[in-house]
Amino acid sequence: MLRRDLLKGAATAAIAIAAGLPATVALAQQQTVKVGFIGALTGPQAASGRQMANAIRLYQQLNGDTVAGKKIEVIFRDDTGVADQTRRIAQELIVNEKVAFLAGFSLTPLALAVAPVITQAKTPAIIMTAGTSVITERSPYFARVSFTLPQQTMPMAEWAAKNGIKTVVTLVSDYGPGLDSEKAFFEKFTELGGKVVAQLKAPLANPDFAPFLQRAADAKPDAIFLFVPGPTAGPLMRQVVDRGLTKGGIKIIGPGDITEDEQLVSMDDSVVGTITSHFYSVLHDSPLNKKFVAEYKKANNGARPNFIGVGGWDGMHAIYEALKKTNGDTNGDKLMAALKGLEWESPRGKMSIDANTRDVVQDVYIRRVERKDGELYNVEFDVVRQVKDPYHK
Amino acid sequence: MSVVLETKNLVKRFGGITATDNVTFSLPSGARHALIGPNGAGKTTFVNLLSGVLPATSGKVILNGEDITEWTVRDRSRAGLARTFQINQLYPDLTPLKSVLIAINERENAATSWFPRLGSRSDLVDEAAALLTRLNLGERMHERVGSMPYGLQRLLEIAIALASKPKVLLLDEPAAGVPEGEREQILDVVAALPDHVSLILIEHDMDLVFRFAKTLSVLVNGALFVEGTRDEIANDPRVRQVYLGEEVIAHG
Amino acid sequence: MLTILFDGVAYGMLLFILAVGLCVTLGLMNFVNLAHGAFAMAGGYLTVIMMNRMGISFWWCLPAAFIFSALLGAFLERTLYRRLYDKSHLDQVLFSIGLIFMSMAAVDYFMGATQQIVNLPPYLTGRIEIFGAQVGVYRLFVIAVCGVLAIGLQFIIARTRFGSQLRASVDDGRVARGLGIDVTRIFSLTFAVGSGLAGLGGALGASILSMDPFFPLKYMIYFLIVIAVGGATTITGPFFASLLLGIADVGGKYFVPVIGGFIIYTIMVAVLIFRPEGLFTRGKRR
Amino acid sequence: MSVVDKDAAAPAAASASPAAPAAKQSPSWRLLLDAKWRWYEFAFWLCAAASFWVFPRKLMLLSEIFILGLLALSIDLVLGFAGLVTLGQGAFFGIGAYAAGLMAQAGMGAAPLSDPLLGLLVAGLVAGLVGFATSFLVLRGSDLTRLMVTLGVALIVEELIVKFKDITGGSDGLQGVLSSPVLGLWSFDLFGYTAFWYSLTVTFVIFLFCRRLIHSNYGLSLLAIKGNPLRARTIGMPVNARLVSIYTIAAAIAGVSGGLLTQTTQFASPDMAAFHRSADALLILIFGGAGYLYGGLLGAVAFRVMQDFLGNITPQYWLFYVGLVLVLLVLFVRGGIIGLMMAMRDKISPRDDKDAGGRQ
Repeated sequence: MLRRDLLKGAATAAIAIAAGLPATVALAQQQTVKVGFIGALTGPQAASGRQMANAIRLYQQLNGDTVAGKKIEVIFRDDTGVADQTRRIAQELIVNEKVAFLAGFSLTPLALAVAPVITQAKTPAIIMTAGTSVITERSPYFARVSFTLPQQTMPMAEWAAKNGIKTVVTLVSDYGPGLDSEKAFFEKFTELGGKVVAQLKAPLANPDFAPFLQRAADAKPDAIFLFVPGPTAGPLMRQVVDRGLTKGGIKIIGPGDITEDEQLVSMDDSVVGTITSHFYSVLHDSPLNKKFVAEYKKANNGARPNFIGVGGWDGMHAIYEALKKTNGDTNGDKLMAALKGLEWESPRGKMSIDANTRDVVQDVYIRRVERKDGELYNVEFDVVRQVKDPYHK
Repeated sequence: MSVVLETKNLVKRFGGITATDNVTFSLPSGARHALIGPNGAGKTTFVNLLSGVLPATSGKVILNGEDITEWTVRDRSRAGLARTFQINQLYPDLTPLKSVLIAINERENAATSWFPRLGSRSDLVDEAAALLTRLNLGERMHERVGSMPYGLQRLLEIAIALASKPKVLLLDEPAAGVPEGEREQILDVVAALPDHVSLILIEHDMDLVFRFAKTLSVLVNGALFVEGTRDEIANDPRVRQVYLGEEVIAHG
Repeated sequence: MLTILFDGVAYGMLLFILAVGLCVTLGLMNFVNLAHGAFAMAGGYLTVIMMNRMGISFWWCLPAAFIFSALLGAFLERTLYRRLYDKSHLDQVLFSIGLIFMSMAAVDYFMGATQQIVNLPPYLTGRIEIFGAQVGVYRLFVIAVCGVLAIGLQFIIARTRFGSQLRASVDDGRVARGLGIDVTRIFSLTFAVGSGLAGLGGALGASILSMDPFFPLKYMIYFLIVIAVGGATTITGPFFASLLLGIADVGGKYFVPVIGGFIIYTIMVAVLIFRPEGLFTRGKRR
Repeated sequence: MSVVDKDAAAPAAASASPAAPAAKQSPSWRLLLDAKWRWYEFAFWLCAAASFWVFPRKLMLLSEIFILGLLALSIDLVLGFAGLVTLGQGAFFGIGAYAAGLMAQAGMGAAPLSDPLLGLLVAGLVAGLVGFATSFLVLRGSDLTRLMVTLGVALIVEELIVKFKDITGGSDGLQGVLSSPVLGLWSFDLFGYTAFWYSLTVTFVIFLFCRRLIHSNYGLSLLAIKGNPLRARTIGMPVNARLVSIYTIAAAIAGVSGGLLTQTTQFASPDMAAFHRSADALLILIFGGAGYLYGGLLGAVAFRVMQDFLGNITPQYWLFYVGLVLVLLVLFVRGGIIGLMMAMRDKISPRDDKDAGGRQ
């Protein structure tokens, strides 16, 4: 009896050891793949960095942190929205942490600043926010999952031309994305027979839009096309409404940045009726998006995700998928090859990374601001399927 | 005796107040001249006009025959006009040696040399040290000026003015506020100034004035009230009246 | 045309309302309180919380913002600022920047980094026509508040006993104490009022500028420009400077948009070249 | 500086420099001592060089610290020694950054145009020229006036950079800035080896220049202006000309530091001239202690290390602790980090002359 027990015990122990050994070996073999996230977590752009970071954490929470047998570790770094910091942090992450991917980039100049580093180091960088067309052309190791402004703007121009808008005043912030957007709108809209009666540019640091809005109003257009960066959009919309432009029958149109989902919550009914074209609305009707929105809210005190958050989510997804394809190989060229042509279902809808340009291809929706269930939403009512950036060759 | 410094119809107005009223004045070379007058008579304003700290409203200031009315403080200083201030104007964080050396450097055009180290012009440093020693500051030439006793600071004020080897020296109440014990030292220094330096002394203290000055001017309400030798002024009843605080008698 | 003038005035008044509190602390107390914007932010966020989260009327928010910021100012004055009155301006700069950093991080922690927009009651939005010009009701309201404030403050400083005591305390604290003035109390009170005004400015500006944790730094330059151009020794100086800057900025951006971004800075530099102490100074400062 | 006087007062003061003909204990000898290298200065630069081996993972951060320290040093020249406050040093930093960037871009990464040293020279010259042109704006007015005028200049420069898109790349910045190898030998590598030694060497050389400048008769005349401009004028000093000269020199140095940043990071962006750049540098200088030459460098080290350390712990709220440190430092210490160090030294070995701190 005793002997049998002893034997049994020994056997159990042996099994345990036998079972345990490979486990420890596997543990030793299971390397970590590091992803360096660089975003503006403080400073004027902090809101965008937070959205990305939140979405990345959420993605890992819902999808696990292991891909192809490797643990994915995201290192979060704050560049405060200053380009030379972005560049330094990128270099440190690559050299010290040996990250397989860089990701994030709140603004165009921040992304551009890392172009030489990633080219030199052959490290893929996933752009989760920045939206100027030119970025992906500056390094073969850039891949974008966010959007480009021309991509978002052209459908707006088409919709405007088709829906009885004859004259438009454009008002954009005087910086890369703003000018991209202005140019794209102008080209498409005039091509389709519309007339842009004035092209206004406001300085980036500009607390009061009164003179520009007044000029726009004086031109008596059918619609005003607006684009300003995220943090300025709220105050601008407020001033647009205060000036009574919407009451005078002038339509407000623009890319979705101006009625961005997170800020839309705190706006009031005066923005109802604003038409925007964009790739993402929290109200997008798909099971994946419903789940994404619900989980995001749960994790962040009920705050809504917005298009930047979706960029973070999809960036993480692209990283996971690419690693699956390379089976955990972190060679930069192989990862880039895996990213090219990658297609997936995002909370925003179907999307892919163009195999040639490494830029995002996605549906762009035409939406109208409406109040639903007591909250303001961008309600999608039309869609242009699988839009590519028009400026890439 | 030739005239080194003169003013012609010098006027300074601050808004509606005339602080210097049509003063025509001349200072012979080697003079020991005192400028006295009751509080608010415009003595300091007059010195500020002479040294260029304030611009004149009208009139002229002439130094060695040259019209210097439009000259800057700096140019006047380089032309040989030095002054002290009623309220110390020193460099509190530097040492007396450096304070004096700064003035000597400017005089010798050595202050723009940026490569040789401080002290490499030992001739200039020695001169500064000698000047300080002469003024009984030699012992403390490496101390921080701001921490020195007030009397010594007043002495340093004079030393700095002397460092530029002036032809005319304007002393604005050199002994003001100095405690009794340290006063003598300053008076000795003033008395021992070389003859070729022409001197204008502003002072309230009549003992000091009469001990030191050979000639005097009395300013009242910004205008020259009376001028004369020490004895003439001492015996002038009008001056007494002014100093006893009686009703001011208009000039002329 | 008139509308542009009106917008310029309104923008100027917005600048004034933001800067007037600083005018009190910097101009009257000679304390370089760069953290002024932090007090404005406190008032602004209080308004956001009261209106958007608790649904309290805008009319209650304004006095509440004033009182809250004033209390905050009084508290900080008692505990911290008081110890810095006799330190150099550079130390004051360092200290107040430190406070700004802390306030930014704290607001970020409690309120998040997202823009907060204040939604005005409907009767304050929209536009009415005056003398043929379309004017925004809320902007008109801001102008009115500023006018009242400027006159009131100028009256307090120039005409009341408190004002003269304050001026005496600032000019020479020792002498003022000798005259039996409670300098410490006067300073505390003045600082509290300055902070309160900052809070009120934040509350009034919140709906036009919107609030985020970066507010104190984002608008710091504008406060300082107003004070520098207007001269910090009076209330009327910054008042007229704000008008000038507002009208020039709005007019410039309207008529020559290409150089819009330069106008306000160029005016400041030009003014300071010709009037280094600002356009409207109360005599020479010591 | 009187900091040094105190050491000279110590009996253990080292022997006179052999180069000086002055006899021991003579006044000239005492003055020459000012310029003598102290052990802690050697220690500082040795530490700076040794950081290469101690923190091999932080080379980019270290290069950035040297560059920032150099910028702060340029402010120290005008603020700590001539007593002029400026909040616009970022203007010259930005101008230098773009000058060096455009040079490198024009040369397409090949010598001679893309030579980094040539780029620095041009950066310094251009920034110095602009500094000279704008120096006349800072001669009048109060501290606040100067702060705002210099800030205004910086803001205008930033706007100009954004406006002239064709040359500067506008708000997207200037890309493709490739410098040829330093001296034709060392190219800028991914690990930051070259960047480290290059930045350190340039910073050190310029520091030597500044140190010499400060410990000369010229430097003494600057201290006179800072100490009492009225007195300086009345002894015949051309105060304005002196201020113009030092402001120009400081602008040139700021330009060089901007050029360094562009070359080591391979791009330039408008925020190199932005308000926060000027403000950070001023903050760092006061944090370190103005008027000692080392304040900017020490401040840069302390500030950036603190930021990096806190930023890694709490990327979202590090700013709070930085603010707290600033507040505490002002409340309890006079004269920044150097003031703190001197206070500690005085505590360990008290000297009679307590107030000899050279700061204003």
